[in-house]
Amino acid sequence: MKQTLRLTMVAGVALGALVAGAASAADYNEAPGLAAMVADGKLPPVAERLPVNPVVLEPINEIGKYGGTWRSALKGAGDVGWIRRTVAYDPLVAFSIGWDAVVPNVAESFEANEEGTVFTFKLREGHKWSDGTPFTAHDIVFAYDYMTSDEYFESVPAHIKNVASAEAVDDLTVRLTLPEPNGLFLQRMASVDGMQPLVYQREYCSQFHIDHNPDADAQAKAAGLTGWSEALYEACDLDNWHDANRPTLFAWQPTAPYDGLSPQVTFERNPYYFKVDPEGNQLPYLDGLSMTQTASTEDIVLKALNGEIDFMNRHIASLSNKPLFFDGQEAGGFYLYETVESLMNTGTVQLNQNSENPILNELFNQKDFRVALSHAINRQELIDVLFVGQGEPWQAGPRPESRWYHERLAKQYTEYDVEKANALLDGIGLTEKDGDGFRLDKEGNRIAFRLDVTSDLKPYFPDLAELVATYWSEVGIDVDVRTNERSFVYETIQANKHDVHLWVGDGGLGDALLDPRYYLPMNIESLYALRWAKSFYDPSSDDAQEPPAGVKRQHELYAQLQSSADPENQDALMAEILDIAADEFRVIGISLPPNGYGIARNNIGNVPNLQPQAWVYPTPGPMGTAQLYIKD
Amino acid sequence: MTATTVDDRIVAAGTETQWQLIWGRFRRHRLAVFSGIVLILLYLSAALAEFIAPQDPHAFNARFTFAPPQSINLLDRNDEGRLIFRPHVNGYAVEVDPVALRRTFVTDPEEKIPLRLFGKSEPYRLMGFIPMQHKLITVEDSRTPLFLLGADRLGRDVLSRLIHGTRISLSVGLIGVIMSLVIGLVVGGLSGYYGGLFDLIVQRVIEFLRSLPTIPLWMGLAAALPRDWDALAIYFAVTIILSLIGWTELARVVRGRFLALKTEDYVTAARIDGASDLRIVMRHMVPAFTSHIIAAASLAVPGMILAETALSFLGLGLQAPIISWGVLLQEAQNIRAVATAPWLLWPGAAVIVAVLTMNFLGDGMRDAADPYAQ
Amino acid sequence: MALLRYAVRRLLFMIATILALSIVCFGIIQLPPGDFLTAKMAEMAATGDAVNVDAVERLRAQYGLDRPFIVQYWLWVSGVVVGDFGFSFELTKTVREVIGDRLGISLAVEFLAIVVLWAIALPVGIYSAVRQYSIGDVAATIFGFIGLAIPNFLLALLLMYISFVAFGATITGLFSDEYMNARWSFGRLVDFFSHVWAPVLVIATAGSAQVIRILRANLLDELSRPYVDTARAKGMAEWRLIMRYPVRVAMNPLVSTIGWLLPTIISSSIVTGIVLNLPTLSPILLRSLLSQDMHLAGALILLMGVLTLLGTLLSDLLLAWIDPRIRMA
Amino acid sequence: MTPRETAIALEPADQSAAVPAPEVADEILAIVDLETHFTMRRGNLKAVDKVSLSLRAGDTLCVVGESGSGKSVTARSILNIVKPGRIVGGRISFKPGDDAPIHLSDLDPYGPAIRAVRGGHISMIFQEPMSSLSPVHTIGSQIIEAIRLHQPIEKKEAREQAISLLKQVQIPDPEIAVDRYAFQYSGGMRQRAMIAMALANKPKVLIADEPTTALDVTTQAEILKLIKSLQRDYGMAVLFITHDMGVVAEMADHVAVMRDGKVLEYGDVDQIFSRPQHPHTQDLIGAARLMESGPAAKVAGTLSEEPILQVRNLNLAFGTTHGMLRRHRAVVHALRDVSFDLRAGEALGVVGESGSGKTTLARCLVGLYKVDSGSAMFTRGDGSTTDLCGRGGFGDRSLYTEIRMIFQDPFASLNPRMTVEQIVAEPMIVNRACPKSELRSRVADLLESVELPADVMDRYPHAFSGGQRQRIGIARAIALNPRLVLADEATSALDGSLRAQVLDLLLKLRSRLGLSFIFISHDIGVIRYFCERMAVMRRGEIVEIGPSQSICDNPQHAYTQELLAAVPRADPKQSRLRG
Repeated sequence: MKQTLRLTMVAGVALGALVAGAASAADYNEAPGLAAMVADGKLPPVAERLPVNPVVLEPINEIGKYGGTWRSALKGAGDVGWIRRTVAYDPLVAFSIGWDAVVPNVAESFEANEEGTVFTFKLREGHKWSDGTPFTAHDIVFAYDYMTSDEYFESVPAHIKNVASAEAVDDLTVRLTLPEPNGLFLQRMASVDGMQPLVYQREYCSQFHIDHNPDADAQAKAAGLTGWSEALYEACDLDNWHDANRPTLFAWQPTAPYDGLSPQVTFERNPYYFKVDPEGNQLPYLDGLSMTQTASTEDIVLKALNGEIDFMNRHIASLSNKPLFFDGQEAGGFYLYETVESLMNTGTVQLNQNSENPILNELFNQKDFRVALSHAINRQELIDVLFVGQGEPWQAGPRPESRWYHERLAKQYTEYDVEKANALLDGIGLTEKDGDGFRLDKEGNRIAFRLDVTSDLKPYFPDLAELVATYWSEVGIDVDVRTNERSFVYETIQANKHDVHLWVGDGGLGDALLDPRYYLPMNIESLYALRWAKSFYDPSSDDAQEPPAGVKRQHELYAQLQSSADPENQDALMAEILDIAADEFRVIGISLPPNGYGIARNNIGNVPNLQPQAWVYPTPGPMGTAQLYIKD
Repeated sequence: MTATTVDDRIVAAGTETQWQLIWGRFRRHRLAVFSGIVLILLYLSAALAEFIAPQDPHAFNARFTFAPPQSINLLDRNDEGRLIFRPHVNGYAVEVDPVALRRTFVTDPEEKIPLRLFGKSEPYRLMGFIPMQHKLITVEDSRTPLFLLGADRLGRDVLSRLIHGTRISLSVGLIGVIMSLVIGLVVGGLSGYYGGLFDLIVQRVIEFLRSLPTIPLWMGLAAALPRDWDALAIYFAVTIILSLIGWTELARVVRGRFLALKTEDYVTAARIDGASDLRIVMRHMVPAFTSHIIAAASLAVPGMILAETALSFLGLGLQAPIISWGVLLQEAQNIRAVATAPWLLWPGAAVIVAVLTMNFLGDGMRDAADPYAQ
Repeated sequence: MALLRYAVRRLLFMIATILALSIVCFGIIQLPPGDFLTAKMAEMAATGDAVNVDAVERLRAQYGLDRPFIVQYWLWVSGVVVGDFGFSFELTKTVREVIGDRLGISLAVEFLAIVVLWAIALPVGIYSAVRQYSIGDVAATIFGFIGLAIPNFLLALLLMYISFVAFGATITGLFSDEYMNARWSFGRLVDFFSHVWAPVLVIATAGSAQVIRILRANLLDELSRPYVDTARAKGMAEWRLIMRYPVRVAMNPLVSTIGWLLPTIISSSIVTGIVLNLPTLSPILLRSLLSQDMHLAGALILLMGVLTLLGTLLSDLLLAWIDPRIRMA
Repeated sequence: MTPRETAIALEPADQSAAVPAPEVADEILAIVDLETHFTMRRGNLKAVDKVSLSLRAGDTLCVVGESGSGKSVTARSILNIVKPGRIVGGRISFKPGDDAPIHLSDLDPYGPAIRAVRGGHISMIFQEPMSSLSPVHTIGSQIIEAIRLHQPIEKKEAREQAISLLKQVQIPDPEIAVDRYAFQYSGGMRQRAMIAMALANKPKVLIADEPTTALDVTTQAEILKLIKSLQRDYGMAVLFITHDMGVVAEMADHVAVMRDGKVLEYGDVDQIFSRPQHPHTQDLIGAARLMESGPAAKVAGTLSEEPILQVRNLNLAFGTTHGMLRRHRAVVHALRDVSFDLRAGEALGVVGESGSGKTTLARCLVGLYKVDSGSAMFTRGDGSTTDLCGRGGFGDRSLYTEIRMIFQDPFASLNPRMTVEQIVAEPMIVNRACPKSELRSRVADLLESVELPADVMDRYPHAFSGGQRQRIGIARAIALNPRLVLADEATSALDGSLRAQVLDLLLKLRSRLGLSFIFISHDIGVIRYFCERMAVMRRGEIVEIGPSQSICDNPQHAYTQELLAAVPRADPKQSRLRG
């Protein structure tokens, strides 16, 4: 099953890319509303609005029809992620729907030099912003100039940080130069942050820029902002949708902005959108989107059950809600589609091996201790209780569908064996116990540590933590589980004050190369060894700590991988990193998450099944949401 | 004229104490009496939670997640087919539905699990110190399911959790009110007895505190609790937070009573007897408003119970693994629970019953608080 | 004239209270560990979105969050005095804009709730006092108190689910999709009332018990007063005289309850507003508290406190106005 | 008893119930065998127990009795407003002349038939004019309502009528007064307004339930006069309920004496006063007349010339603030230059109407109020003197062993939560005046000296009647063998015969213990009976002071004269209102 799945996905992508390349000018069709506007002379004809060489999007199922609104919901004022996933996934180069290739998108073509330091993107001739003005290389350069300047309001996204310079070779060609080779640059450009350089229309956004408008600072301060930079950021940045006037390249443009106040955020069709279907119909099919802003998840659940949500999985598609939606399908006129989980684990138990507590630090750094605790967990029972038996015991290793699947890493030490665990613990000298049966450390104190857990990411986390604590208490280890509010947990881990951290397992599918945080300590989220990770991503930091040999080797290998442009070489390097990860066994996993799901109304066409679910790959964005349509 | 004239009929035996008189009045308020009985039962079950709860409230069971409630059948047919008294519940046939991601439970009429009163159980300590080996209701084989109010998402017994939650929830209210009472008595008493500038300041402070919107205040305070406190400390801190506002109402009542009593003739009489301030307060005033204070306090308890659930709703306050009604309701505050496992709402019913009965009891006590009023 | 002097003195005192309130409000928001930026990062991590860590220090300086409490407070409160309530970091709007957008509808919901609250409490309170200790009294009292006893969020959730199952309608929000961003019209008004009943019911029932209790106690006192017998001796019909005399008198102190009902109303409207997703200030308050968006949260709490104080003042003045004993004595 | 009277005023306790009421000429209201019961916790209270009465048109029937005699319930039964009690037997018939009699007791108490009678044919006024009027409606609107309930006229016309009614009851500026509220009226005006309301529909019968009990004696005289004259103008029959034999003598044509829900005696007023049959009637009349004599004969021993208390120029002003609005009112001078001497063993009476400052004076003398200026030099047992109103004054609590107080309200002044023993022992405990072991026997002695049996010690005050409670209060006052007793309206809450008993007890104690008294009362009779000297107070000033008898016989000050003239005499022959 899993093998087939992977093959079909690859095939689908190959076809899509092929068709995209073979686009040809033809008689284009457009939405009736736009046609009327053309007839009234309010819009130029469709052929003039499209680029000379539009992207031809091969539909997942069939050619759609025009009209309709896609209804979904936003949770609170900070849910810009859903807009990014639905409206705003149109980077220069994009992930294929199967997440195994990077294909041209806004860029007609791209090329890299051999070292992987200079990347040249060719834009589409005649590509226009939603206000009808031409989209050119200068817009991208404007964005880079602002983002790499010291004035940029937020901090610089990682993929931009690495760009030394951006230049417009001509109106349609932009060249990005990197300070050092980066083998993952195209993937980063295809990721969820890839639209960052494409949202700053120079003409519109320069009015907020001090270089172009001397009054910009005063105007910003008059509006209560800290300065022109914030004003520019607020108006134009990818995360901000308050400004309905900003021209976009996306399939829809906002009409009621997302400012945290409008009860409903709406979008309408961008008449200049650059994609067509194989029959030459300009996309998108849907007239628009409407997203109800709500503070309550239950409100969204109810709307979904009542058939008021057309296509969505965010917030509501939890494991515990599945029976509810399953039963509600008929009444609500929707069905459940499946998504491929990109997470490789339901829970990664990260013993802090850079702990400030010397006793714990010493214990956690002993592999036998970690192995013993792993054997002490009854994973099958956990799966039965928490996931209704779905999934299998799994360590922190890539998913079986992944190109980098590593069997030993994934499956070692997963069997439930209390005897073995006790033997291992005895073996490292933890033989003394106190009156309650808990083991004592070398100073004669009970081995006890805290696990602060938040239920905000996964509602089952507190339960999972409790159960793990129960199992560990049976081998004489005392864990004090606390359910806490997320900002507290976040503060603790940032300050490296945690004993243990529980999170999910990122890096299960295509994001393994970009975010292998659980395979080697390499970023701020590698919370089992934050100081070692710092020695990799921020060596100058005071907190950075020299890692042991194995981790050091992993760091070397990952550095090579990052600067390699050759996928085969990358795979080989990755395999070696994972080998070491399996030897070192630093993160304890629980189980492989079952596939996720989402709900789609029966009359929504071209809904993808088995699409990967991730953030870097902002599901469902890479499917090309412009092809969704409402059936009769 | 002699001492025994027309007037000198003694209308009653006249030896009833104020509490006997209060009880006599209180009994007329039938709703309050009924509420009192319900509350006594509630507090009893809180005290005897370990004995009454059929199961360990923390024990999970992978096979019975979201198992629906079993009903108790009192009668059974014996081997000869005659109906006999043999209380039992039926077992379940459990199926896992991997698509819908749930277990489906069908009552199995063949599997009969007999119930026993005061049967043997695992040894435990009642109220933490009395060693016991019997429980109110047991099943013969401890592995067979007994979920009289159903099971939660981890297959834990809702009834047992509810009973154990009673302990925390009812005591949060009680301890909170006691704390409010101490503050309220001292502040209200001083302010009412001495009056003047102190009274003025206290009145303004109370007015100020009452103008604060409670939920944000609780939220801020609850979020500020040090995280490395253990569960018990958090529990006490939460009650303190709740009583932070609660005392104002009690202080108001105490002050009011003081002001009213100060002008009573018998208090003046005590002053003319030469009694000291302390004696006047303790001997003459305090007994006169004890009943009012108890009534006011009993009316403050339900507010605390509700506040505890509200804090839990907002994700602040008490957290698992502590079991309180608020914590239990937190698990029920989603459509999934309402739609597919409505038995998780039983703690809500418990809250309603407790709050209603406490209100009625308080009303009854207040009506009876002054048995000498005509 | 005396009324005016009284009002002025109360107003002066209120200003002092508001100042104290502003310190407490700002303090409450500062109590939890961390600040707006930690909260923001934590939230992004929790939705599975990536966190942009480097931004923190820079933004912290930009927003002035690295300054001491007293400085931050001073900057904020000195703005408040001149009508500048600060800036919402999260919504990147001035607090005034945010509040202006939502205040009207919030007040409308709360006002309706008070109206309904009285509509429930008056008949129940009157009935249970006039028929003290009868079965009807018991029934009316239970009915009146049940709303108090059900936790607000639970009642809201149940109403939401019941209306979905029974009528196939989601009653969350205050408007249907088609009216959500529309201008006011008759249709929108009808739509508004088809939604607003649920939150109003939840909020009203939460407070009605208090009013019932006071009304009942007052009325029991008044019913035994001689002027009731006077009216009876005039030959008035029983219910008419009860409504005209003791009820009228017992209502007076109730007017002053509006003031202290407000905190209850506001608190329950926060919870209800969140569950039922009302476009009121409530969800914004919760969110600003959780995300530690301090100017906004501070301003909202302050606003609620001020509303409560104003409500108390107004109800006291109203009482003085309607009760001749106070107005003219 | 004459045969006719026997037929009407029954002794129902031992006689059979069903004696039919005879036809009486001009009878407008007939009550036959009325039984009104109240359901109490401890059973059924027969508040009215087979009462039969008859009221003739234009006549005044006074029903007299002490509290609890059932006189008020009888009156209320006529209009059937006896909730929570109920009429369980008998018949009340209203006979409006030409028309058929209406059997009021058979009517639905909430029905329209009886409502047409209430306020229409039969009106009623009550004891407390303040609380009997709605505090939040204007006087006018209440009268207008009474008019329009029975007459189909427009509001405007009703208002005209209301104004003219107010004029008839002699309320000044009726056009303005009609829009005023009850609290803006004085006590007498309120009762006038009540009367105006009762007269609104020209009733045939006016029931007046103790209408003057709450009023000062001068006001009482005015109101009685008003009722009398209106009765003549309207030709009404009046059923007048009172406990005061003096009022009876002033008002009545016929008298019914009630006790314990039964009519003891009925008769013509002259006959009742001159030849009372029932011992209780004799007691009542005796007690009322008792107050017309002085104390000298009753107190043994001679008065010393040594003053025990010298009061000089006491002044006290209250700057009162009222209500929520805290509007400052004009300063009230509660005491103005009050000076007097009290000799050891003497009783000085202070008489005055409400607001005269007499109670304030008492409270100043026991340190409850601080005076603005003046002194009250008290000679203590050891010969030293202390200024009771001075700074140090009662800082020395031992003063309270020498100066004691008896309160007006025997219900409020005893802590209901303490037993009699605890109450009486309290002053001895706090002053350590008695060893613990002897407390109980000392309390028993004290109870005996106030003529209460010692076995009541373990009971609570609620078990006792008013008179008994007052005795307990007296026992408490004398527990410390005081030298000066301040009695603040000590007998005002007691009805006639009880009042006399308590006064006699006090007289006995006074001579036995050699007490000095300051006796404060609004009742000049009581003062005359108890005190050698009296001071008449008005608006904080002593207007006249001197020997009681000479003041009563020959009052100098106009106010004293007015006061004396207003006191009703318990002798119909002296009545100024009749004839």
